[in-house]
Parts: sequence; structure tokens; C-alpha cells
Amino acid sequence: MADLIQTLERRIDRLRVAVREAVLAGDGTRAKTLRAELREADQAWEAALAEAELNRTEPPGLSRESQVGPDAGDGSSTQSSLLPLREQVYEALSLLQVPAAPRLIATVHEAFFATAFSTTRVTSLRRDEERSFRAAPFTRPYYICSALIADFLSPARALLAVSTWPMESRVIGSLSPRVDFLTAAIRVAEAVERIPGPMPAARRLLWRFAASIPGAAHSSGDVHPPTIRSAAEAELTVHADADSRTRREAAERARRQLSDVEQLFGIRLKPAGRAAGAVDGDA
Amino acid sequence: MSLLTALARVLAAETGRAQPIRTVRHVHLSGRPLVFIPLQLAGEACAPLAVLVGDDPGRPAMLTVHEPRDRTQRFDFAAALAEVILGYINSYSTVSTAPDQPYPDAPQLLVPNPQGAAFTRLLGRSTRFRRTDGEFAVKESVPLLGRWLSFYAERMEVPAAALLVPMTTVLADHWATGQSAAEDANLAALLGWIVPPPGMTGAAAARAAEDPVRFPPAGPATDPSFDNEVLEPRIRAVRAARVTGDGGALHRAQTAMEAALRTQLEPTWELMWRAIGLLRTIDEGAHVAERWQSDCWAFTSHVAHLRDGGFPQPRRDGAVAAAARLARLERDQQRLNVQRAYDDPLVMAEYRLTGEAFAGTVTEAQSDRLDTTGKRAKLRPWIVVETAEQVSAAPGTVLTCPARPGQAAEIIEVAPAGDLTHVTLQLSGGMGRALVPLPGSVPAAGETISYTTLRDDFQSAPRFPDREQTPWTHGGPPPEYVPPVSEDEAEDIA
Amino acid sequence: MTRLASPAELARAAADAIMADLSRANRGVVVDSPPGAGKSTLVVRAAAELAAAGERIMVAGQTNEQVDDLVGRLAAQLPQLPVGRLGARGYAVPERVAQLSNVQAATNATDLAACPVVLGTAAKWATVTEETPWPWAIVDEAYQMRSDLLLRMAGQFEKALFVGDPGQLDPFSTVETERWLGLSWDPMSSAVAVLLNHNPQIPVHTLPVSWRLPATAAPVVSQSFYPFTGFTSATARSERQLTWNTHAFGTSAFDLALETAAEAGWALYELPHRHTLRTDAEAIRACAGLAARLLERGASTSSERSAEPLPVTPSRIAIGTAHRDQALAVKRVLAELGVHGVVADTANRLQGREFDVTIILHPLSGRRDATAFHLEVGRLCVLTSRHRHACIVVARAGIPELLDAHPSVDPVHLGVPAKFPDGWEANQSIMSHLANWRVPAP
Amino acid sequence: MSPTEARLARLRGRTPPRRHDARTVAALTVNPACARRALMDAAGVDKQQLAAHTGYPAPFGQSQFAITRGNAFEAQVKDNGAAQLLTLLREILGLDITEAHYTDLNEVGGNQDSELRHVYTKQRLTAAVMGTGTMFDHPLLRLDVAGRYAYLEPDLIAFRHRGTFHIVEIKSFAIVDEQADPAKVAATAVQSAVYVLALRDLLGREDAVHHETILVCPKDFSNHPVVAKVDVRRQLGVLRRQLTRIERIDELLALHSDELTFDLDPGEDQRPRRPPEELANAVRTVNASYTPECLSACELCYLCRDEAQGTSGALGKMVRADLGGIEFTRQALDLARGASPGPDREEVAGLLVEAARLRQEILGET
Repeated sequence: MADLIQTLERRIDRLRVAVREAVLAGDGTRAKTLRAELREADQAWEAALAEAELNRTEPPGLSRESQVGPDAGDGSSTQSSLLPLREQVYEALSLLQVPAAPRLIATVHEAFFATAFSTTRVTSLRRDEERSFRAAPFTRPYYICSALIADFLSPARALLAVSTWPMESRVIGSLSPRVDFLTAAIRVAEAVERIPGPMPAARRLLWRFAASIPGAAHSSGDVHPPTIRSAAEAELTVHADADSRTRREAAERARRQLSDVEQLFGIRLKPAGRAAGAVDGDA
Repeated sequence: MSLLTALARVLAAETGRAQPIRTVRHVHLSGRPLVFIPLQLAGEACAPLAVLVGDDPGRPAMLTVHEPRDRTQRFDFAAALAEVILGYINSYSTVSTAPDQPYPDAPQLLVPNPQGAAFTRLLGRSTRFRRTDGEFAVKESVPLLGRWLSFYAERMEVPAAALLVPMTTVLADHWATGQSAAEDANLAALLGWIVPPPGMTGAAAARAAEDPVRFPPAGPATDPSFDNEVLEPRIRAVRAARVTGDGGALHRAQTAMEAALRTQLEPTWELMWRAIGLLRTIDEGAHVAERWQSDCWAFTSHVAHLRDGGFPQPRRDGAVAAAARLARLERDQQRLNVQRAYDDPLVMAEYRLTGEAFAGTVTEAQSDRLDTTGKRAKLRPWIVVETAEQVSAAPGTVLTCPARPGQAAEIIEVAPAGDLTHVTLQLSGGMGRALVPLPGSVPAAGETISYTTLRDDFQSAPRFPDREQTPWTHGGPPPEYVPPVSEDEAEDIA
Repeated sequence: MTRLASPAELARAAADAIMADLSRANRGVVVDSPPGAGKSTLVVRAAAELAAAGERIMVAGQTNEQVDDLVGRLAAQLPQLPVGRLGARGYAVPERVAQLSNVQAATNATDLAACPVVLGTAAKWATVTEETPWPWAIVDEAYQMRSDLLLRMAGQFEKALFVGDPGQLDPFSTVETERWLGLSWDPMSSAVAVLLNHNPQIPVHTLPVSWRLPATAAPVVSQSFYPFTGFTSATARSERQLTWNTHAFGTSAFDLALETAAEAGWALYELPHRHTLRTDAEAIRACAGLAARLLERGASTSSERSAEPLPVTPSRIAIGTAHRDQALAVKRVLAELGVHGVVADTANRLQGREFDVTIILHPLSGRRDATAFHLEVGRLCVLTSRHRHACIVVARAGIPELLDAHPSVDPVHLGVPAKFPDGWEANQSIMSHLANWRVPAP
Repeated sequence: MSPTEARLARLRGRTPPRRHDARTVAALTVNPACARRALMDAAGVDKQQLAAHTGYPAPFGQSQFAITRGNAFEAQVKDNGAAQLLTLLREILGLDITEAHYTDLNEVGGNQDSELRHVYTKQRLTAAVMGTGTMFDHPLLRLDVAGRYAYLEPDLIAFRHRGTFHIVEIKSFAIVDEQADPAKVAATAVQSAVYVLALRDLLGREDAVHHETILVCPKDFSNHPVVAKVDVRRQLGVLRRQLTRIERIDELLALHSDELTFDLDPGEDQRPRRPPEELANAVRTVNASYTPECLSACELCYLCRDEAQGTSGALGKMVRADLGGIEFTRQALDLARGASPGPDREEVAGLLVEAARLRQEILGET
């Protein structure tokens, strides 16, 4: 066993050198194949080590040099939830009540529901939802869908919404991102006020909102939800009319022009030529 | 740069071996230096990845940050590093000395290159304002380390100082290679030129040393191909293991990451100690000890400053502090230039080449000549020096002879004599009180001698207003200084 | 219909405006003075008027020569005004100052308590310790003064008039550090820069007329080095003549260059392209040779200054270089040629001085690469703005190509205002002008 | 296709062209003396691949840690309708509270076609004057470089109502105590200047785009953004001049044979098949101006460095200057050892002999 591990380690070292040499020599193709070999070797090595572990009696103490850093100290403290992802996303979006990007959704969920999930999974979620809707429309109580760009009614990059929301709140004009940000700030502030002892994560999230709203942030860095709410509302009133006008217009257009599935997941501009025309039409 | 150095580089290029451009070592080298080789994570302002540090070539201590973006681990690393570095520093500050005396010796940090020194400065800056209480408290030793590293980084700006020394800078100051200064920044390549492996030219050795796979860069930046092909998978493994909470896997992943980083540090460790050995073979310049003495003073007063609860170094200098520091730096710079030239004929040769200095032989000496124009007669010997070298100084200029620094020699006449030049000099000072010069104090006929316009005419330190007296032209008196505390919320590494 | 104001009127109006601001200033006034725009005249007038108003004025220059010149002018114009000359220990009062009856010299300010106006170098003032600050200071050549020196002497006065030429060389330091870059009180930057950083309300005036530069030079220098403010020449083209007392037999390149310069106010004596050491023997010989030939031909100038023509004596000719070793080499060749009294010096040491004819060795001549030093805008500005009549530039061919090939990779420091005009562009502009007055060397 | 384009296409051969981008345009100012680089960039040659194939792979890569960090920071300041950025812009540009528009130009209706994005960018930017835009995320600009379009993508363009447009660059190098790495700031300044030119071009008005660009960086050691204004007037001047110089690319082409090509002859697996030595020789027929500075700037540096062996330039500009006009180290050494100099080399020869004598006197060298 031990010598198998050693042979593997020697092989891995050789391969790493080889990969780097290929990369430095600008030979991408060779680097690719070598990387594949390397992965296999790595897995074999992992397996061999794991097996060796089992035969060992005492659990491994941390090596002399790794005394730096308690290895649990970061992020991993929050455990992952039992709920399916779509429902966690739903929880977060329902709290915010505005379209949001995966990063915000994840942060909110971690802050208020104490469970973390990777944003990459959230991104793929949209596709799954679209697939299931196309397969059997309206069979679920809600779908995680896209927010739509007002100009084109195309899916906004990485903005998720809930199918049951009114179309007005799901279309995005040029002021909507700001409006939705302020609205989200208000919702988060309310949530923090609701919960008796909010987690530090929640307060930190609220502080981040406050930092980007005039008159909301305490210099001291501590968060005061009522102040944040009123500050957000104050700026909100400035944008509200202009924004809702754009949104109403776009929402009507969407309801008029789009099929059910398109209303949830948007349409895409066809490649150039015709597309350019479409742009002109919009301008 | 000078033609002399240019010629040395040409020689190096043509002979395939670095050429000496100094006859003595102009920097103090501690008997027990602390070698400090940091690596940092690419793309971050100052995220330590690993260091190899120690004062014993045989036993370097290696510290690793397995999750370089995690602030807790970053400051635990700082604490661990503090143990090593503060321990080393204390071994010099715990010696007992007379109240008005500096410590007999001072701790010297050696880093591979200027970037290593810059990292030292940033690490100091990022830790010296840390709070030791509250939500983001760090160990007491962390801000202390920060203040020491900041002290070393600031001291390095002083022209004559040797408390923190980048190795490539010293080597390049003593040897000319057959490559460009830009390429000299690579420690391995530089040493390749100076001491090529048997059967290899310096040029070949330097080229070989540019292969980042065989000769990892001396840090703090790591080689991108190492980052992408080696380090990234290692860090990913550590993260994965931590998430799954599999202790065995975590241990394996961490060991593997450390092993990988070790391969990037150890070659440089070897090079550093080879360079140290190499520099030790050169005798120290005459003024080096004197300069080291002022380093010891600087060290001593910083120890006192800390003991007396002084403030940490501010982010930037105030108006008065800046002006005062500039004045000090300029005086040190001038003194250093003079001392280096006096200590080292090769340095002086650069001035001889431009006519700011010349060497020749004394052909006449009226050593008992008196100047009787004043009320009292003064001893003012005249000598004539014959030189084949260019003399650019005009009559009236006061020259100095490095061998007789206390004696001023005013040019009376510069007269061409065939293709030689006769320089008549009037001497004053350094000959004793009497009207008869002390024996040997006046150069005798036949003596070979050199004179230069370089003089360390010591001016007393200029006076500056107190901080509270900062004039309106410079913004008026600044508010009372309170050391900033780093807003941890702001610096929390998201 | 309104007549255009004459240069003299423009100048007077500007000076009056400055005086008006002085009287109501609560901190001070800054006056930018392009080459030969009557800086000293202004200093003398300001000193006189403030003294007349019963104020005590300290005047700070940068070098003893500058201060002595000022003392001379001030004492001569106001014979009844007691003028104090504060000097450091070891400073010897020069003859031209000593002979003035109303000048009193001392190394200690308290010995000059009787003088309403006291002049000294800024460095000397920085050492003075007096309880009561002076109500007024006049700081001359303030753009060549480093802000750390201002810091040391600013405690001495309450209000100040700062005059200087922003186009000349910036102060420098023997140490290299980026430590203070971006600080409003960077000790390495000029006194004026720091002053204005902290006192933006201080009015900045510009003198609009150059009394030195001829009509042939003012527009070129103005647009190359003072693009934002600009200035005009006090004299019309016809008012400045450079004429030869002898005729040249045949036309050597030297004579051609000299005549072109006399005609156009400029000449580019162009040596064949070659990369050389900075002490390019051929170029050095050309500089000295041109001076020698000029004296040999015998030149005289006629100008607004005097009715009948005045001879161009050696002391009215300067040869300007970038480096000290170049100036030394020129001196050596001049000596070989038996020419005495012609001034040969570096740009730094020619600052603030004036000649009839200047011959300059272009900083970029024969170079392979341009460095920040050789591109420094102030250097070229000083060299091309010392003359009353003509400026002959000696250079090897290929400078425009060198400029085009110059990599622009200068570091950019946050909070440090970009220097304008940029040396690279100023050089381009001067070269394109000189191209019209090219005289190829044999 | 104009004769010039045809000629450039032949230079490039079958290797797919690399378009000019902000980096390559900025490179015009880094070593304008280099005909080799000018020609290759004009022809859109893949210098990286070419260097690798000739056996002189470029000595620089990019660490994915740096890339990740850069992207993460840009994403962070642009999150939630660029909330963080808006706060900074409000403070540094004095934006009105109503000016909070955010327009995503990364794609047009889910389509990323460059042409389309450029057209849409133009529409939205010109419409901005009607108060319908404040922040424009990744607009796609275009600049005519020697007759070929370069598509340029600034991080963001900010518009102040009734005011001017500002180029905004988001970089992940830190501003520590108000100071940042001057080399990195300089590089950003040139890049931003390229964008300014392109934007002025697009709007057809010089004064519509401010010469002060806005740099957004992390503060000290945190992830929190700070802004600084960077005046790019100098960079604009240099760029304009260099852009007009490469307009004269024909003059360069005229110097070389019609047969000259840097074709890599890629096989179906896209791997180059052309004999490396043949390719290298083709490269060598075009003059390079190698300086050690190239080592951190140009993909071809190792090839050119090898070529420059034995020249004084290879030892650095300082040495080259100190050696006056002497081209080769061998020549310099001979002169130092007393070889008789040419007619116009006496002074430097004299100095070299003197220098050699001094070294000899002090070190006993011969």
C-alpha cells in the first residue's frame, strides 16, 4: 500500500511538471490530455490514501506546519438544508418580493434561513424550471422564472423571479434595478425587525444595503432598521413613478405579445440582420 | 550607471561570467540574519500564502495559509509569524545595555527581492492597526508584528540602512552581469551569472534559471502555471474536505498543499544562503560598521518607542514629518555616496572617469609654507600633483584626499604639462596646531595620491516647526493624531 | 472703434490688478511670470508700494546672485529706502551691492531692524528665529523653491507675494522615493503647488508680456510651454535687430546658421544623424565654434533699449546644455579657441538669466532613447527662452523620429496632477518649428 | 478588400485573425519603434501561438486566482443595479438623486453578437442625453485602427445628466492609503484613453467625453470599492499620434517582399505545422527594436532577445546610452582593449580604454 501511494505521488509530481511544461510551451492540446491523466492519478491516490487511513489506528493529528488557522473557522459553519433548492430560492425571493440575482438570493437565504447553497446551482435551476413548465404547464403552484428586460422582453441576465408575481414586478426598465434594490432593502430591514434575535449574517447583509443608500448608514457601522427603511423609502419615491410607467407599458406589451411560457422565461432576439431591425424598432 | 559599469557588463556578456564592480562589501551582513521568503496569493493586495523563515539554514520554519482569503486564518498566520519574527527580534533587544547606549547588535531581515520588501511593508500595514478586542479581535502579537514590519520597511528607505535587505539589490550592486538590470531581478538568474554551475556559462545558467518549473520564482508572486496547475487543485481539495468534514481527507489535502508550496520555497531558501555565503567572502567597507551602528541606534530607539507605549506609524507622513524625513534622507544619501567612494577604489574610479576625482603622484611639496596675509600666520602647505587623468574642477574648488579626509585642499592652479596635468593644491587642516605640520600629515613628494570633489561637508540638521506650528501654507496645525483602527466590517473579506 | 491695447498697456494693467489684489489679500497672491515678463520689476514695485504703506517686508530669493540682483535694483530705484541684506555666515557682499549707500548687510536679522525691506535667500530666512512674524513676504522664483523650504520659513510671515516662472525646471531631490506622492504637502513639490493645494482661494495672476523674448520667439515659446495662459512679446519684429559688422566670405555652415538666426531669431544647426555619447565632440565643437564665429564676425544689436547699436560682447552670449559634463566640455573647447567670457552652463544654472544670443545643445541630440530627464519640459523651456535676439539650436538629425519612437510608459500616480504641457509634446512642437530654420552642417 | 488588407491577410495566412483590442491598441504606445510588432498587430497575427511554435513561448501567463478576484470584484460593485458603484459615482460626479439608471449592454435581447451590441450601445448612449441613462454596463465601442475595426468593451460608462460621459474602469489592484501601483494605474490610463477616443468617435463630439476617467479599486486590504479620477490627456495625445503613425502601415509593408508570411499552417486539429525555423526566419526579416522592457510587454520577447544577443541594447537602455553609439558588446570590448576606433568613435573609445585601465589598475584585470 505505502509504496503504491509513493509510486502514485511520484507519478503525480511528474505529471504536474509535464502539464506546466506543456502550458508554458503554449501546447494546449497536450496540456489537456495530461490533465486528464493527472485527474485519474489524483483519484487513485486519494483512494489509496483513504484506504490506508482505515488501517491506521489513531486519527491523524494536524501536521506540525498546519497549526495555522482553526480549519473550521470559515463559512462552512452553516449546514445545508433539507428543503429542495427551488423551495429555498422561493423562500428567499418571497422575502425580497423583487427579482434578484443568485448571489443575493443565496446571501438572503443564508442570513434568514441559516442554510447556504452554491449560486451555480441556482443558475441551472432556471433551466430545470423552464423544462418542467414546458412539459406540463401550470402543474406546480409556482415556478422560479426570469425577470424580463423591458425593451426586448428577453430574460434579464441572472435575474430570477417567481411566476405568481404580477408581470409589472417582473419586467426590468433602466430604473428598476435601483427601485428593486431599495425595495429589497426595505424588506430585509422589516425582516430583521420581525425576527427577535437576527443572526449577525442578517445584520451584516442589512448593513451592506445601508452602505449604498443615502442617509441610511450609521457612521458607527451598526444597523438601525427604521432609519434604513425611511431612507430607502425616501429615495424610492423619487424613482417610483418613472419606473412604474416603464414597467406598466412593458407588462402590457408582454401580456399582449407573449405566450405563457414566454411570459415566464422571455423571448430571445434572433441573430443579427433581423435583430438589428428589431433594435431599431425599439429605439 | 556609469561607463565603468557598462564596461563591466560588456565584459560579463563577452566572458559569460558576472564581473565584480566593487572591491569591498558596502552593506553590513549580520552573523545571524533572518531569511524571510514570503509567497502571496495572486490578485490580492496582501494575502499571505506561505512563508519560509528562519536564521538557521538547516531549520527553516514553514507557515501556510490553507484558505488565503479567510481573514481568521490570515490573522492566525500573522500570529504564528509573529512568534518567529518577534522571537528573533527579542533575542537582540533583551541584551542589557547602558542607558545612553544602543544595543550592540540588531536583527537583520533578508528578503529575496524588492517585491519581498514591499510585501513586508504591506503585511505590516495590514496588521499594525488591528484591534485586539471586539468582534474582530486578533492576538496581541499581531499589531506588534505589524509595527515591527512597518519599522523595517520604513528603515529600508534610508539610503545607508541595512536592517531589511533585498538580496537581488545587494548582489546587483556588487556584480555586473551580462544581462539587463530587468533580468537581474531574478535571483536564480543573477546567481547563475555570478556563480554558474561547473561547465556552464553564466549566460546559460541564467537562461536555465528562467524556467519557472525548475527554478520557481523567488516570490512573493508565484508562477501562474503553478497557480493554475498545482495550487488551485490543492486549495480546492482542502475546501472540499472541509465541507464534507472528513478529517483524514482534510489532513491529506493540507499536507499535499504544503508539500506543493514547499517546492516553490525551498529552492529560493538554498539560493538565499548561497548568496549570503558569497557576500561573506568579501571584506566589509571601512564605513559599513559606522552605518550599522546607526541601524543599531534606530533599532534601539524603536524598542524604546514601543516600550514607552508610542503610537504605531501613521498611514502617511504629516507635513512637518515628511519635510524632516526628506532632509534626513538627503543627508544620509550624500554621506553614503561619499563613504562608498572613499571605501572603494572601484567606486572612486567612476568619479575619476568623469574628472570629479583624479589620482597622481606628488611632484613637489612645500610642507612648511605659511600664509602671512592675515594678522596671524597660518600653515598653508602647497603641493603639486601630476596626473594623467582628466581634471574637471576649476581653481578655487576645494578637494579632499580620501586618505586624509580631515584635510582640505584648494586648487590653486591646473596647468597642462605635455599630455599630463599639474595640479597645485593649498592644504589646510589635519596638520596639528603648530606652524610646522605633524610628520606625515602633508603628502610628500613621490607619494601617489588621489583627490576628489566629493566631500561630506556635514551640515547640521535643519530646524523644522513643531507639528502644532505647521504654517498656513501647509494647511495649518493638523488635528491631534489618533492612530486609525481598521474598520473591520469594511475589511472583512467577503 | 476701440484700439487694441499695446503690450505696455497690457503689462501695466496686469501689474495694477496684482497690486489691487495685494492690498485686499488676506493671505497672499501668486504671480506666474513667463520668461522675461518683468518679474523683478514687479517685485521692486510691490516692495516699494508695501514699504510706502508702512509695512515691513522680507524678500526671499533662491540664490545669493538672485538676491544681490534684487538688492541692486531695489536700492538703485529707491535711493532713500534703507535696504537690508541678510546673508549667511561666509557670505561676502559683492562690489555692486557694497557701493550702494542705502544698503546695509548683516548675518543677523535683528541688526537690520531699521530697514523696512530686508532681502535674503530662503535658506537663510529659514534659520531666522524672531518672535513677531513679518506682515509681508515676497518670495521670488517660487516655482524653483521646494515646499519643504517654504515650510521652514513660512512661520516668519503673515501674508506673501509669490512670483515665479511655472515653465522652468521643477525643484528636484537627490533621493528617490514615492513615499509622499499624492500628499497635498509633498515636500518634493514646488512651494507654489503646496501653497495652492491648501489655499485654493489665493488669486493667481499671469504677466501677459515678455520684455525679453523677441517677436520671433514669444509665440513659439508661448504655445509650446504656456499653452493655457500664453503671452506676447513687448517688441515688434522691427524693434529688435541683430546685425553683422563684417561680411562672411563665401558661406560656411556656421555663417549660414548665424545669418538665419539673425534673420529669423532661430536656427537649427543640424549635424548628421548618429548615436553618440552625451559629450558628442562634434556637437560640442559646433556650439563653441558658433560662438567663436559670432564674435569673430562681430555682431551688434539694436533694440528698444538704446538708440544706437550695441556690440554683442562675450558675456551677452550663452551656451546652454543639459548636463554638467557637456558644459565643461564646451568650456574646454572655448578655451582652446581662445574665446573668453562666453557663458557655458546647464539649463538649471541658466534659469532666470538673460542674454542676447543663446546657443543650445539640444538635450536629445545624438541620443538613442529619450529619458524623463531629457524630455523634461522645463529644461527645454529654459534653454529656448533666455535670448533677446536669437537662439541657435545645435542638434543631430533624427530627433523627431526619436520622439515618435519614444515608448510612453511613464508611471501614473494617483492624486498627482498630470504635468502640462507634456515634455514629449513640447519637444515635438519646438522641433516642428525649428524644421523651418534648418542649416545642415557640412 | 483593399490591397493593404489583402497584403495583411497574406501575412497572417490561414491562422484566424486576432482583432485589435484595448490592450493591443494601448501596446502601440509601449514600443512604437518596433516594426515587427506593428506589422504583426496590424495583420492580427497570433503572436502568442507564433512565439510558442518557434520555440520561444511567451514568459507570461495569468493566474486564475487573479482572474477570479478581478471578476468577483467587478461583479460585486455591479451587483443589485451597481448599487455600490452608484454610491461612489454620486459622490465623485455629484450625480442627481434621480440619476440612477442602469443599462445592461452585455447582450441585446439575450443576443451577444458584437455588431448588434455596438448598434444598441450607440442608441442607448445617444438617447442618454434625454435622461434615460446613467450607468451603462459593458457597452461595446469601436475604433478604426489602420482601417480595421477594433471592438472595445469598457467596464462601464457613466453619464451625468446635462454633463459629460465618463469612462469607468474597475480594477482589482488595491488603493492602499490613497496610493496604487503606478505601473498598473498607467496601464489602466492608456486603456481608458483608448475608450475615450472610441466613445468620442461614436458620439461624434470631443467635448461629450470627459478626459478624466474614473478608476474603481478595492480600498486597502478590503473588498470595499474606492474611486479615483485619472486625467488621461497625456495618454490621449500619445495615442492619437501613434494611431496616425500606423495609418502609414503601407510604408512598412513596402519594405518587405510580397511573399513574406507568418502563416502557421494549422492542421485540422488547429496545431501549427509550418517548420518552426522557416517561420522564425520569416519573423527575422522584419526589424524588431528589442529592449529588456519587452520582456514584460510582448509575446515575442524571447525570440527577439535571442536575436539581440551581443548587442549593447540587450544589456539595457542605460548601458546602450553609456556606450554612446556602439552597437555590439564585442566591438565595445575591442575598443576598450585598444582597437583603433572608426573616425567618429574616438571619444567613446578613449573613455573605454581609460575605464579598462582603471579596472586593470584596481582589479589587476587584463
